[in-house]
Amino acid sequence: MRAAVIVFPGSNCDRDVAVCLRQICNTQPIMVWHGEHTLPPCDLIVLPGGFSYGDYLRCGAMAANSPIMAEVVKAAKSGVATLGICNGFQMLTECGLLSGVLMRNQALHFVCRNVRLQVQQTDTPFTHLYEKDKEIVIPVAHNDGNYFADADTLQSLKDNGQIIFTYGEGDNPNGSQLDIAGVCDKSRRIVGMMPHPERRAEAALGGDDGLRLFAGLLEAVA
Amino acid sequence: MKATIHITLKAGVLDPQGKAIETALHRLGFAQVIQARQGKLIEIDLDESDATTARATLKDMCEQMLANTVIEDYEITLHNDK
Amino acid sequence: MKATIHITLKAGVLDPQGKAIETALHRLGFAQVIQARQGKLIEIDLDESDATTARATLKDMCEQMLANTVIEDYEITLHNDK
Amino acid sequence: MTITKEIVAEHGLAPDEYERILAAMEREPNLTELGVFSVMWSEHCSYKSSRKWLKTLPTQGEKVIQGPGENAGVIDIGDGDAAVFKMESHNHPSFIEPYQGAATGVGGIMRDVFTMGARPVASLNALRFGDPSHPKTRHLVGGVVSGIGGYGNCIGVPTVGGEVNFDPAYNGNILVNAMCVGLARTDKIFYAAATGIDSPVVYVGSKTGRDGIHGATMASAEFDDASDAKRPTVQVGDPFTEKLLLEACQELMASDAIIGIQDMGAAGLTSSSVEMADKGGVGIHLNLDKVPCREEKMTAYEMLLSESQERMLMVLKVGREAEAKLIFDKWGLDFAVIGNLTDTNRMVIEHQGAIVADMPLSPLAEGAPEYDRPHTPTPAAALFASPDTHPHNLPDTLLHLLADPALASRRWVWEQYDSMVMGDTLAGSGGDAALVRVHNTNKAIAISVDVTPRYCFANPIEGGKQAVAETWRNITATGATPLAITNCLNFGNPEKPEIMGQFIGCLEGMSQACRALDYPIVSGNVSLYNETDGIGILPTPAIGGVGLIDDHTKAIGAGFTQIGQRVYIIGDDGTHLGQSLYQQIILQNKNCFAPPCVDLDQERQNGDFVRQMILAGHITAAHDISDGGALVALAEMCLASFNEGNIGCAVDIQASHAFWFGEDQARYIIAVPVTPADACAALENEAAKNNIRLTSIGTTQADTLTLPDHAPIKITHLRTTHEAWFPTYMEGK
Ligand SMILES: Nc1ncnc2c1ncn2[C@@H]1O[C@H](COP(=O)(O)OP(=O)(O)O)[C@@H](O)[C@H]1O
Ligand SMILES: [Mg+2]
Repeated sequence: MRAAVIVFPGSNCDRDVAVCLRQICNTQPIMVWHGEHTLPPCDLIVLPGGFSYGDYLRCGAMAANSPIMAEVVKAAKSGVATLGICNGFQMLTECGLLSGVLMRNQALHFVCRNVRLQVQQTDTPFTHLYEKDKEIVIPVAHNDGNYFADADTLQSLKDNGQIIFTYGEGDNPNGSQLDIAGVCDKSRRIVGMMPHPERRAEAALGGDDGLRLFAGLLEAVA
Repeated sequence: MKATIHITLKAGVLDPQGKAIETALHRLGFAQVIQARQGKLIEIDLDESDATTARATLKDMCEQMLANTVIEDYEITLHNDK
Repeated sequence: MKATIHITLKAGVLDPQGKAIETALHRLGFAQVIQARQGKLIEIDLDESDATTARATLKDMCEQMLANTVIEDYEITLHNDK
Repeated sequence: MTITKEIVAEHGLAPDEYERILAAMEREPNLTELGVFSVMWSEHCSYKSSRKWLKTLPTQGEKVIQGPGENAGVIDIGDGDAAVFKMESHNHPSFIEPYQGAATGVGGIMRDVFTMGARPVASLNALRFGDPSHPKTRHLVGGVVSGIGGYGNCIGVPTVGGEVNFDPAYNGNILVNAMCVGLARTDKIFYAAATGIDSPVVYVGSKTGRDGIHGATMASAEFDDASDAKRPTVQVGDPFTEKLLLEACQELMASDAIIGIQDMGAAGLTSSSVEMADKGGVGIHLNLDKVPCREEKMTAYEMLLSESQERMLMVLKVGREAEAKLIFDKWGLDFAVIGNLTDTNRMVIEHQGAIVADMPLSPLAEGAPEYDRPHTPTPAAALFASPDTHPHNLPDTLLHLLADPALASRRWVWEQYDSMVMGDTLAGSGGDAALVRVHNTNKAIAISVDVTPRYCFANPIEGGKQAVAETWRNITATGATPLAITNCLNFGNPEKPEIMGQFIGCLEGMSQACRALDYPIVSGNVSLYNETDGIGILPTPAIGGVGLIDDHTKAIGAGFTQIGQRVYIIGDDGTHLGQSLYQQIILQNKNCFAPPCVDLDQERQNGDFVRQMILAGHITAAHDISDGGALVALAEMCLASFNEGNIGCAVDIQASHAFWFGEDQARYIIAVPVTPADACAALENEAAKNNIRLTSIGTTQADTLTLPDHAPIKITHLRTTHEAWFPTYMEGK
């Protein structure tokens, strides 16, 4: 699997996700600077977490306008698997690849902790190694992860099985509607999620619930 | 030309910050507060003296980046230089 | 009574958000932008029909909570109900 | 403009200090020069009250690469790796504007660390607030915590630990101490010294504004007739720019273009250029017309004294400017050659075609005043005679203590910090020391920040010893070897002999402990005059300790991992209730009694034993006994049990309140597997051989903590009790 990680000024989980991808793919992913105008050929695009542009204005808004994002949108629409983690999820909604928006957390605080997640859909290249409805544990770390969409959008997400991760019962850290932690587009090849799978990818960091997502991608898209 | 842009959440969109302000004001004893909403204020100095061009440019900025038009409305006010 | 409150950074205080917006606008090709500053916009619905009282109450709110007067200025505008 | 007595006083300079300036200058200084002297000779920059005593601290050791005197201390952690760390205060700004004050405190200490070529890998903080019921406290806690998180989370350095305390003594003076630890290669450490006549002096980072120009309200008003509104002295932090500055500096540091580098912290351009030139034994010429400014018509005075954040000063090798500029351009940061080194040993400042300052360097730096202020030792406090005649119900007492602001869980605080970014945090907040892996290796560094101000107040020497010993114990309890410390010495007004006595006493205690534990001091910071309306803070010498474990898989935590394991106390029985939380909270006795003594030989002996046994794999959980005593420590081990499981303990000994709540030092609680069958016997033998006191107190069990003759306490109940106070308080309920 050839993976490309897009690096924005202010990204800070780019290395973390690269470490995880290298472990899975046995090669270093391609790190692509936001100012580039071309995207190297790849099977997976990752928009990493962090504070692109300091999260100023709106999280992900300025990153979504970076030169490279036009290429990312094109590639994603042509079927290249695309994963937005945390700040990356915010970018995917900002550039319209995913519906909804991520508002300020209900408690108005940054929150960093492990959360329980339900894997709602296992028929995506991202989630096929998980067992449906079984709880996994993955950390979150964000200020703006409160998923919001209008009623029609929510209904269509439900109808099309696009809500792929939800927070476990009683463990919603941000006030997200329907406990949404991650969604995909209709093609099921573009995924945005607030939890950080790369932070739960080895025993020393508490387990490998996150690693399975990348392992699944390796099988599905390589 | 100077401009002020108000960016506000569309009606019906969740406003956690506004809600929090409302609750905090009530807690401080400001019972008269019926509702509070929070938006953004962006002030821009533009090297452009024609109002029509300025307004069109600012509209572009809002559409492209300053506002997320899925959830936000924007309103541009121009101020003439003194 | 409805009110709009503008909260802006005092002159001379660093505005990282404004600066980042400015840079991003330049990158998008809006070379005309000389400066951008970001502030907050708070809209409050007040159960109060007397303008003088309303203004005094809003001022209290700003001083006590809405603005951080060490680094921010505020400006209150009242709108009559239609 | 002639310099009047009033102007001298406005600049915080004493009349005799002004005489020294006249002698050094051999003429009357102009206002700009006076401004430069005033900041360089301020307590903050010159350490004039403390320098004499700081020199007595032990700073040497086998692992020390760089002791005090640079931006941060550096120690060798093997394999060509170095740990670079320092702690600093941002007390006053945080009281005025808690969010920005704390944020810029974090930003400042990170710059100190990455200036030296290190990548910051961990951030910690030590916070003291006033009484929770004081009207300002809640607002200050909220602002400080979100400011620390706001900066650290954005720049992407995990915040892995710290401490939060409340005491009315801090009502008017909160303490915000931030510590940063970075990692570097031992052959790629960068220093501040500037050498090479004609080498270019380069300014990088953010633009200069009129931020934090203090002590000079009058003077600057005269200089700048354009300004109307009163200028705020609070600086706003920009973590996004600092992240770019960090990456750009790291990129440039990979080359060999840099001769010296120094962040612009307190007293900005002035102190950074004076320090660089003075350390290199050269002169410096700056042209202020080249300084990137964010405001118009800035005067030389303002540019020299501005404390705008996210800026650095570098001296490059001649001819390397262009390649360096490319890097800073890429990251969108200002880059300007603003001067060069000279052979004059003077600082010469040019602005708008005129020389606006021309001053000899050495009086500004090592020639600054140094005082031996009068001091009186703190009188000995009486021993507390425990009124243990009517013992309270043990479980109730425990629950009461765990629910008190002094001991309640700090989860509300630490969950607002990103503790996991960078992917190497093996243990964050909630245990004894934090453990951060050295990327791509099996090694981990262990870090802990501690001090018990009430002990320091009652007995500065014992308190100083205890602060050092507690970090040492916390690090030891993970299995790591403590290597060196940094410190942040927060005290009241040094012009009062009793405050100076506290200062000297604490330093004396710290020194004794550092020597006994082979635990040198490699960096630090002093914050004096923490006093409002004549009320000083408790003496608060915060200590930040750093240790190393070669194989992190051998490290253990404080939480119980399995049921059926034997639980022991290592060290003597608890006896000492003076200054304990039991005395203060349960007995409601706030009198100032003597704190526990620290027997440093016993510390060393017990700690070395615990560490050996952990590394040999005999111990599965360890926690030191500190605030609250043994029963609180035991409860904390239940609360921290593996994966937030609910592993409790069946206590099988009967003991007094002093045993359970005494805060005697040099003690730990450990858990030991009972299989193989002779594991416990082996450990007991080993302890006997080493002359270590070991007391078996119980066995781990599922779900409850039970004390003989008392109803069991459910761990879930213990947890709700422990977790409740902070969030409830912060919601203002
Ligand atoms: N309490 C202390 N113990 C040891 N060293 C100290 C102490 N206080 C200050 N120092 C050392 O003195 C030097 C100057 O400190 P400081 O002015 O705080 O540094 P900076 O200029 O980076 O802010 C530093 O090298 C620091 O490590
Ligand atoms: Mg420094």
